Amino acid sequence: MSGTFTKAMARNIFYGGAVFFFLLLVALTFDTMGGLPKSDNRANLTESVLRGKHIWETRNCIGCHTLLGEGAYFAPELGNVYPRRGAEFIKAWIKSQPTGTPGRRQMPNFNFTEQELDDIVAFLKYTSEINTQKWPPNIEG
Amino acid sequence: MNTCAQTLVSPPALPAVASDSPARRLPGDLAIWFFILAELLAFGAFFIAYAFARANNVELFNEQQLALDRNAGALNTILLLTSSYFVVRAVQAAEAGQGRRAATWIAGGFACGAGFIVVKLFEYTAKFAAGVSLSSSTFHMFYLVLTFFHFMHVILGLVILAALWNGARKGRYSPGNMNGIETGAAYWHMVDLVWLILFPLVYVMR
Amino acid sequence: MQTQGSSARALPHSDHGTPLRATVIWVVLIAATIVTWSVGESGATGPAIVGLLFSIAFGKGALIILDYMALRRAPLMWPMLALGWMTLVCALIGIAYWKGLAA
Amino acid sequence: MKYSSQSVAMPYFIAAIGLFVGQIIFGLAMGLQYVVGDFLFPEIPFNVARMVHTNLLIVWLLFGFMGATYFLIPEEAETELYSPKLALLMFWIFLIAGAATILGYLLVPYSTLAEMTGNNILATMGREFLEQPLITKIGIVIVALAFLFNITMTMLKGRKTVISIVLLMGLWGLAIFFLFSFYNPGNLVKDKFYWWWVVHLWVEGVWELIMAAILAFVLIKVTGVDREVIEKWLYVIITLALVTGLIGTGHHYFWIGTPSYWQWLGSIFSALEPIPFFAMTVFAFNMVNRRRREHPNKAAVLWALGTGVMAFLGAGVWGFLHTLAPVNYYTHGSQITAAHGHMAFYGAYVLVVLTIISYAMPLLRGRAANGERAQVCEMWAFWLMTISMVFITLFLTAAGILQVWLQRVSDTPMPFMAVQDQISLFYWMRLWAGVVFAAGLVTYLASFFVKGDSKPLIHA
Repeated sequence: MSGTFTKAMARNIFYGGAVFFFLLLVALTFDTMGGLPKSDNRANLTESVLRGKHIWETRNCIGCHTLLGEGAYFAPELGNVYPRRGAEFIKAWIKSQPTGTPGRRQMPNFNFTEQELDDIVAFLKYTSEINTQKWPPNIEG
Repeated sequence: MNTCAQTLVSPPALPAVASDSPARRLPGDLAIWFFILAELLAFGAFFIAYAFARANNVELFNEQQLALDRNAGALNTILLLTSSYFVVRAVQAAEAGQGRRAATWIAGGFACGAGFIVVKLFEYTAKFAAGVSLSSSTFHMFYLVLTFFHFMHVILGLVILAALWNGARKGRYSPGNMNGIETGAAYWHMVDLVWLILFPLVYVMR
Repeated sequence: MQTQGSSARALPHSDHGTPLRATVIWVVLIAATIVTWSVGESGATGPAIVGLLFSIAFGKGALIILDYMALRRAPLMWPMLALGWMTLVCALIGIAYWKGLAA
Repeated sequence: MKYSSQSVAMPYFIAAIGLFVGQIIFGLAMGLQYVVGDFLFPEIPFNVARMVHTNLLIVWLLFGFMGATYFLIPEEAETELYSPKLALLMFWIFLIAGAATILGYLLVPYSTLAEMTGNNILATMGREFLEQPLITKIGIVIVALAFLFNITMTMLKGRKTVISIVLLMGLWGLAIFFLFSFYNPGNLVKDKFYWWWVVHLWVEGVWELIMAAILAFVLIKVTGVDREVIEKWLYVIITLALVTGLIGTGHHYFWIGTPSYWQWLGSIFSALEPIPFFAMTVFAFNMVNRRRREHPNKAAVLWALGTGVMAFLGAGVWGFLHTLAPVNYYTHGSQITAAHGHMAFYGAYVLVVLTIISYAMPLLRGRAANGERAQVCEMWAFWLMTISMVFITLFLTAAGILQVWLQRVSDTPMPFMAVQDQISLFYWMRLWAGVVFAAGLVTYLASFFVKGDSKPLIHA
């Protein structure tokens, strides 16, 4: 067999390639961070939204639902639930859980205060206004 | 599976082809050729993506392409080609046993590559001043991603050339020891090769 | 496996051609570049022009691949892969261009 | 076993298998919850079961990686472990912390757990796969640092092979990128962006280094192929993995509020991500074909080849299936993602850990290989688990295609839950495939207890 194949060269190419592409990722990350203000709806990141996000996290909502397509796939997408259902429906729905219908998927009741419910709605409204490149394809998420 | 695997791991010695050469030989290190293939695939995918994105938006692409600096693009093509030529001469010098002379040729190649960087930086400065960014339009996104991705490759190539220059000055390359210089040269030519498609595609094709 | 000590490699021929050949190829490459640039400056468009552009690009690429990269004397798989890549990319660009015309 | 300190790998492997069993039990429970929605409600709601399922997976794979490292590094470095005591201490800390966390998930409401464990000081919980309480996360960092210290010190005093260097780089990368789990900005887009720096850069970055190193080690051992050859290929494969995988992160940045250019970057680079997996398959088969000895541990060879094939299918093919932005626009967050996730994790990481366990366990038990009957049993386990995983993946893919069609593509899209009812048949089939998988796992456990004429160690 003609040609050469040395371990030292393979190693150098690995280090060179890995560093190169990692730097590229870092550069793109910088550009993304610079561009985010245009798409991430940070203007509406109110105290209420932040409280809502905290509630979202501490109730492990992501364990059943998806948010912008990420999470579990057991329950509906909530990134666009605000335009889909509206604030009042969302609050009423959360309060009425679990349905207790035999054999159906159940959502726990979290005994939220009215303030907490408003915070969750604020968070979901903020999320729905993030520019997601028109995802999901339709209102059903 | 088997034959395929065999090919990848050790390309079968091909039957002697009736030609001037007694044994076909892949110049440089096999590892760099795998890297080059991966890079060519990545660039190829970008080129094809560009072409099809353009097909869906011909007017925008044509209009914004006109604003590009074709003179800078052509000058850079010439710089890269000349740089490649110098590197070929360096490899030939090493092959002829004039290892140290190779250093001079590589220095020439490096200078041309550095010239490419300078021209490109002027081009980028003008573009950024004009408000071109990754998010300003699909065409600009492609223009920046393609040229910047390539730009980074030129920089990496220059680092490699600097290493080769250093090696050549120390007389490291000789007819019996061509692996290093051939490997670096192959990478540098790949950077050139990719630009040869990038230039007509992004700067000229309408 | 392939780690044949390169010092053992006796070279009855050159793997990288002659300086003269390399120089002639450089002149051709530069001339071709000037043609591509003047096409751009002339503002000419159309399928024939694009065909010309990418024929030139293909020719230049083939010279780089076969001579500068010295794959002419490499095991056939390698020049085939590189030229195959060029062919595929140029062909798909052509198809996309044609699709853009129809649109 | 060449160095006595390699034996610290044993408890790690046993814990890994034990947690694997737990993971599958919760997997089955969730499979049932998909079709009988109120199963175990309100005792173990789906979100808790899923958290346990995925967290156990991560923890047992980490146990497996650590066990593999403790087994492999002394042999590669040709020296005893720097501190076997530290390794054992860390084992117990990690096991207890892991068990406490799982019990916390199961016994305490999640929000109470968050309050109890300092989530209000630094909120990091409640994000997919990173649900662990703050103190657990800190514990993971401490265990990881002690582990890396132990391994690095061992390597420094011994031989430095490519395999051990690559493995160590992977492990350091794992620890470093985990630090992003402590960054949880209120800005959801940033939150998601850096969340992927943990998740993607783990499974499609540094874990691939770990996986390739472990696979290379086993291949050297079972095939007798020259180390030089295998190590060169190891470099080529991990180069391809990082070249494609790093910018490939972009395939997660399509629809989360990030700029649109990621659709192109992510599509193009992740379209190339199958290449390193393909190379790994070719590599594994090629090395086995060129073997220079018949290793008595046939089962280990089977696991190794299985890793190559299934990683390529799960991570490579099923990943590619939905990675291009125009396709992903419809499939994002559907059962197709779940299908890919199952086969990719099984093919790449579960199998590589089971490969090293299969190779190392007999040695740790003082024999070159298990007896014929035990090996046959183990190979049955391989086929049962692998084939049922293929079916789980196929059923989920079918469910996903139907889901995407009814809910996303259709002109009259149906609501989520209505669609779920439509595809419940596939969930049932997935559940049955899961039962077969569990049977395979039981067979696997049994293989450790099958008596028979084990192959003795031959000391050269």
